[in-house]
Amino acid sequence: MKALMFLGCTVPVRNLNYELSARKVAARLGLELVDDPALACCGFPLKGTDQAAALTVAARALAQAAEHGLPLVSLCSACAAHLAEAEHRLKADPEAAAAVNERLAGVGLAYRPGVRVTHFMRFLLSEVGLEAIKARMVRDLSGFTFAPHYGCHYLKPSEALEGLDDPEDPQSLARLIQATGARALMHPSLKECCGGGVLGVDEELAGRMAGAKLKELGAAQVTALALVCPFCNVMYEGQQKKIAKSLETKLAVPVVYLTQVLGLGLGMSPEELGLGLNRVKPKELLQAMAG
Amino acid sequence: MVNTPPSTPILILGGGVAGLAAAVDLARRGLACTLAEREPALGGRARDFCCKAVSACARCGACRLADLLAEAAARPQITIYTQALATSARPAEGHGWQVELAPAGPAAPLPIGPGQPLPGRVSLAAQAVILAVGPQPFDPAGKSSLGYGRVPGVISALELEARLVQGAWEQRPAPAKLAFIQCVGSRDQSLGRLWCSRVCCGYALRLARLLKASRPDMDIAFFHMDVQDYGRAWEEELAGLRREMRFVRAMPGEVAAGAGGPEVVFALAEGKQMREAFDLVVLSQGLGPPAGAGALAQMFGLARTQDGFLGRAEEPVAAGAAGVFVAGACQGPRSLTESIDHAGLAAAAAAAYVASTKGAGRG
Amino acid sequence: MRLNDGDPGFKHQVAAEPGGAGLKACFACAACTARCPVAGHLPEYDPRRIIRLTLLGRREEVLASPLIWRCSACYSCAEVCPQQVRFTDVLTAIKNLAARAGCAPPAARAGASLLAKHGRLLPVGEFENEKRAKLGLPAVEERPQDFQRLLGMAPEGREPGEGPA
Amino acid sequence: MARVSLVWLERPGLEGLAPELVARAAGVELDRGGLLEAAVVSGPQAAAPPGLKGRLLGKPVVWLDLALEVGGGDDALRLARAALAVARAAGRAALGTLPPVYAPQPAQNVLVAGAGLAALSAAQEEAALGHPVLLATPFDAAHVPGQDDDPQEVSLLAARLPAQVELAPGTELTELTGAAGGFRARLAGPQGAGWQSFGAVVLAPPGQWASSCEAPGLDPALTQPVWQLRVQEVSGPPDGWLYAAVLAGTARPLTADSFARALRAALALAERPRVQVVLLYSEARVASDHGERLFRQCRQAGVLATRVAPGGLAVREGGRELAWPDPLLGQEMELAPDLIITADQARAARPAFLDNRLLWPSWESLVPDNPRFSGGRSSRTGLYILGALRGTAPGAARRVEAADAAAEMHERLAGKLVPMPVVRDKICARCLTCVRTCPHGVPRHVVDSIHCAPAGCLACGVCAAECPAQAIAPPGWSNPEMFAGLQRALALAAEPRLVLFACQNSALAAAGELSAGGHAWPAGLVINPVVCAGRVGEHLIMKALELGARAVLVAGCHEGNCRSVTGNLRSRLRAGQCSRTLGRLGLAPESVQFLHLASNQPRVLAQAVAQMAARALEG
Repeated sequence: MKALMFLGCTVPVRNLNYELSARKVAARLGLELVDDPALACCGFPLKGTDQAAALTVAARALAQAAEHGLPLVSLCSACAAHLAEAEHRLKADPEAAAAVNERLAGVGLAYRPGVRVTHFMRFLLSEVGLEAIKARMVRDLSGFTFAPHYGCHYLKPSEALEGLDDPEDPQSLARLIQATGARALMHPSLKECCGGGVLGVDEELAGRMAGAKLKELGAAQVTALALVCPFCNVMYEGQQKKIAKSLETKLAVPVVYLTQVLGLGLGMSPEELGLGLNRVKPKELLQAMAG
Repeated sequence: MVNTPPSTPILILGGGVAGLAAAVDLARRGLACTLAEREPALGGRARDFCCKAVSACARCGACRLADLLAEAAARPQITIYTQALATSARPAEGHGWQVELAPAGPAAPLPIGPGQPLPGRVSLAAQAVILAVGPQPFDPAGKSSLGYGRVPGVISALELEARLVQGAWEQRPAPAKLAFIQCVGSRDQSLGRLWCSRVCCGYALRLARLLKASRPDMDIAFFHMDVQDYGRAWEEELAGLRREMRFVRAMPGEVAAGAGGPEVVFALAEGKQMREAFDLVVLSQGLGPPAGAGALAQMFGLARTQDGFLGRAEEPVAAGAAGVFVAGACQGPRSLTESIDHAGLAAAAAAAYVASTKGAGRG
Repeated sequence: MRLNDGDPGFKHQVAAEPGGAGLKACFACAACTARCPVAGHLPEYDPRRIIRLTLLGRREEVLASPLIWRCSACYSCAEVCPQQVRFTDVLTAIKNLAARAGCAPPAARAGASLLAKHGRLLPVGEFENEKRAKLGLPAVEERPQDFQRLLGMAPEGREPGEGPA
Repeated sequence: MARVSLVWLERPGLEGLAPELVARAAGVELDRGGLLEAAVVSGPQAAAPPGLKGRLLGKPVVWLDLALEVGGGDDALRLARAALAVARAAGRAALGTLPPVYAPQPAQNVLVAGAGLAALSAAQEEAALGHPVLLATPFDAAHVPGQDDDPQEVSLLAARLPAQVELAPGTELTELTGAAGGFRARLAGPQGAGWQSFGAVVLAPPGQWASSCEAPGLDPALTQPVWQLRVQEVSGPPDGWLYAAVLAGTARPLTADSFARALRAALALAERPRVQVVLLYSEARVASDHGERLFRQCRQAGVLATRVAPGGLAVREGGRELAWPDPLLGQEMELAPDLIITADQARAARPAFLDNRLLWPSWESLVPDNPRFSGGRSSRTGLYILGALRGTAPGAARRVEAADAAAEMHERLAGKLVPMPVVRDKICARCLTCVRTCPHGVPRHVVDSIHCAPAGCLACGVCAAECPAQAIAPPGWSNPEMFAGLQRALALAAEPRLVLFACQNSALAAAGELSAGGHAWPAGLVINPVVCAGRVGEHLIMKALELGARAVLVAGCHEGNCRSVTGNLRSRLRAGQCSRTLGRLGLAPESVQFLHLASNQPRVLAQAVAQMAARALEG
């Protein structure tokens, strides 16, 4: 199965370990990810001030995917949701599509409905399948506990996304963790918002939002928090120290990407998966892998 | 195997309170009818309802089932088949309907109450048909955020009633803290159910009052948007209920599993977020069109209301096909007493139809 | 609060924006507020209240409020609303109106200027691509011209004719 | 096949009626000497064949002493059926006389007094069942609708009135009393006034809008009730908005249909140019047909739906300004409306004669809010009250009531047999206790004696229980017959003997369910079915104790659920008095108890009986 890789803005600059591990996992599972350097920004950051612009930028990406004739696969939950929502809206509203196409004509592109947009994890599950992934596992991670974090846009807005998970009772990420033999911690805040959406306007508020979950996990004794979105990573890993300081508490919640967990299960080394780049290191895991 | 009377003036599908009331009403008018019930026992949902009286009758109407059963059994004009399912229907020559009935499932070991199991496949000619197949309560799992089916301690109101009927709390202690959540599957555009189910407010509050009577210190919270009226002295009763339990005017955003029982997440009027644990959270499910509404509508060529119930909203009992009438809550949400009364009008209309077509088209 | 002082046209204006039409369906059940992760950490942020003020026609109060920019766009409210108000979308409509009225905070406007400048939110240069190359990752590019042309923006992110930011 | 066996059927008056025939009609097996589960025995116990008594011990059994007045044939079949129903229900029971005395009534005509949808529907339904109907309308013609009726629907019904309906235009019903065979009504029309007799009466005066008085002190120049609103004349100023306040249940919540009417007005106003509608309400009563849809349509059209706590609305500035606290925003809201629309409820004026305390204690007792009195029924059998007078919503609900009333009325009037109490004139002291206490208005005092209106009688027996002279025998239930039945039953029962008087509307059904489920009753229990707990007077309770019962439990319907309105309450009162009397005599007062019960509360009954048995064993 082939797909067009949509990296977005953050992943290729800040989350190389995520990108690296995802690409490795995809290759191991027989998925071909095609790159197009022209792909950039999904348009989400424009939405608050100018939806029409945000929609146009999203349509640009959709039009590019249409030219490749491939589904668009994103590592970022926000990009995936925004692009899927744009597709959902444009498909249902031919007038909006016509308006967008008028603008796209200026850059030599045209939007046509029917582009499949999906998150990388959802893509793994729908194309490879949980059973097949399980069958490819070579390293048993039992003894480790990962806290899956679904966040917002991996699940919502649900009507624009593939109906893989019940947004109220999501299971997919936990199943992927369990496929490696590890335990998935079903914690109360697994579908909470990380606060990344308000980081720009109210850093303190965003910190409180992320801090609540970090405190909860700090008490839960997990191997690591497992993420599938660079925005969540900004909050839970990037801001962890800052948050600990502002909350006047000590926090050391290791953070990994779920692709890294899968990669370990598939037999790859921590180096291959960029685990060295993780800032709050999952020491327990790294020690076990080294030993 | 057809060794039963091949024709009946009026065939009633559904032996709940509405079907029984229609049969009794027809018998009072001196008309013979055949009542076909899918289950082994007559009575429908009302069979599972307990008496809600505390110091006085709560006017729930559940006791009227016993009256109807006794009367239906005693009236010679009424032929009753249980475990009988209508499988197809076609307009008979001239007027009326030819309806095929088939046994629904293997025969129950013992007949329960009046009626006999359908002896086999029966093709019945009826001059008129009354559909009284009842409503379908909403499956609360369809409102995922409220945790039904996955959060321990979240049950439906009908399940609570079943516990009461079985006397579950006579053996073990009743919950000390309980929440009712209203409008589950009602007044909900996101579920495509944009109607008020009418009966759930009165139903839940009567259940709550009954619980409170058995355990006066029980802390009951009633999450709702608007309390619908129920009967003539309702405002006075409501004033009393408001003193006995907490009325919270908010729809919870979530019911989540918690260490001390299911936790209801809601907002106070001034916007403050609350998270409160209860021993038991009861979801008051709304009433929807009968499960087989589509099949029945197709079978008889019926009209359906905007909300998918059988018949037409503007005509109280006409079903949109000649000689077919609807009775009770399959036409729209109704209480037990309302269903019983409504069946009376359906019976009157069916009787008038049969009288008006007498001699026309037959033979 | 005097209702006669409100602007009854405001709600219609919000409803006319893409995604804003759900606004008027609200019957104030507060499921959105109950579920909002921001409201949990910032009690004065109350989606139901924002809808209410909008319906009451408090145009200036709503558009100038810093609270409307506190939404994290997580869609929790939209998922639980029984009336399909889709508050996230309604608020987007309101924010767009606020931005047009010049009420958007700098952080909210930053996206457009970065896009016009770099074609992406985070600039990439040689340093980034070297790092990527070391890990065997393909190079990424900045193509701001596409976005400038597409959105009719000047290279610095200002719309043509707009004064200096 | 029923699990009850008909063991023996021998009775004078049933000659020529083969037991097999009765058995088949009743749907039971005839006893062939095998195992018995339950039995109906016809004929005096003394004449029972040898060995039967032994076989009956501990089995549900009904002794039938069929009264001689019974005509045989169909009646006998019906009685046998009724007896079997009791046998099935009563479980372990032994009892004497069951059926009431029947007196045939000729078919009679019906008076429908009123106009509008309810009256026309009732006239039509009743006529369709073949009864002559006199439709007495205060108007000149039948097709005059009430304010709350759909005029088209009314004129359609009026045009289709069958020939059996005689129209009396310009005629008012001014007085109504019970009479032998039904009712006497005084009608005042163009030809003068006079009394006429009717088998049944329907009261359905047309509904009028009555303003629910949303808030006192509103400026009348700004204010209109919903039904007066002419929406086409409303539009806002060219440069601004017209504010219209729709008050829908601000003083006290409305019924759903009134709320829907207010919503329709709000929607129509909102669709007018430049009109801002503010809908003020305390509860959105959306339980009418499509009420929720309408409510949403209103909001979509721009109506500001605003909650006000009941009584929270203040009127200021000479009725031109409204103010209320808003809990959501935490501040006081103010509105100076250009137009105020107030909601209405449909009501009909109650005729003065309905307040006749001699005929019925109160309006509430005449039309009780009781599930057994739905569908137009009143506590006076044969008197039906429909439509706005009853508080029913306009439209379909009124037709529903009319149809229900017609079917029940038909059965009473179509030559069916109806029960009839017998007053022994020589013993009667004319104390009028029966006139005052009969819940159905049957006994009447006419020229120094008591006369009964049989169409109204339900055989509940309240009169017999109350009569201090014991001069009244309700149909088939005279005190001596009851005593004899008890005596027979208690003679068969083991020690300690216990008596349960079981109301057939509640306790009897509950007992039946328990028996069917194999419940083990105390060995000495005698279940004595009664039509209504109201039948169980002091003398009956004391007789049971006198005959050897250690304890008596009277089980009747819950308050507000009695088919005889207050039969259960009277019974409770009597049981209490017996209990106190026992106490005064130095006997255990707790040996007489009363239990409120519903037919679907078998466990409550089982518990109460078990407690009674335990107490009896202790004592």
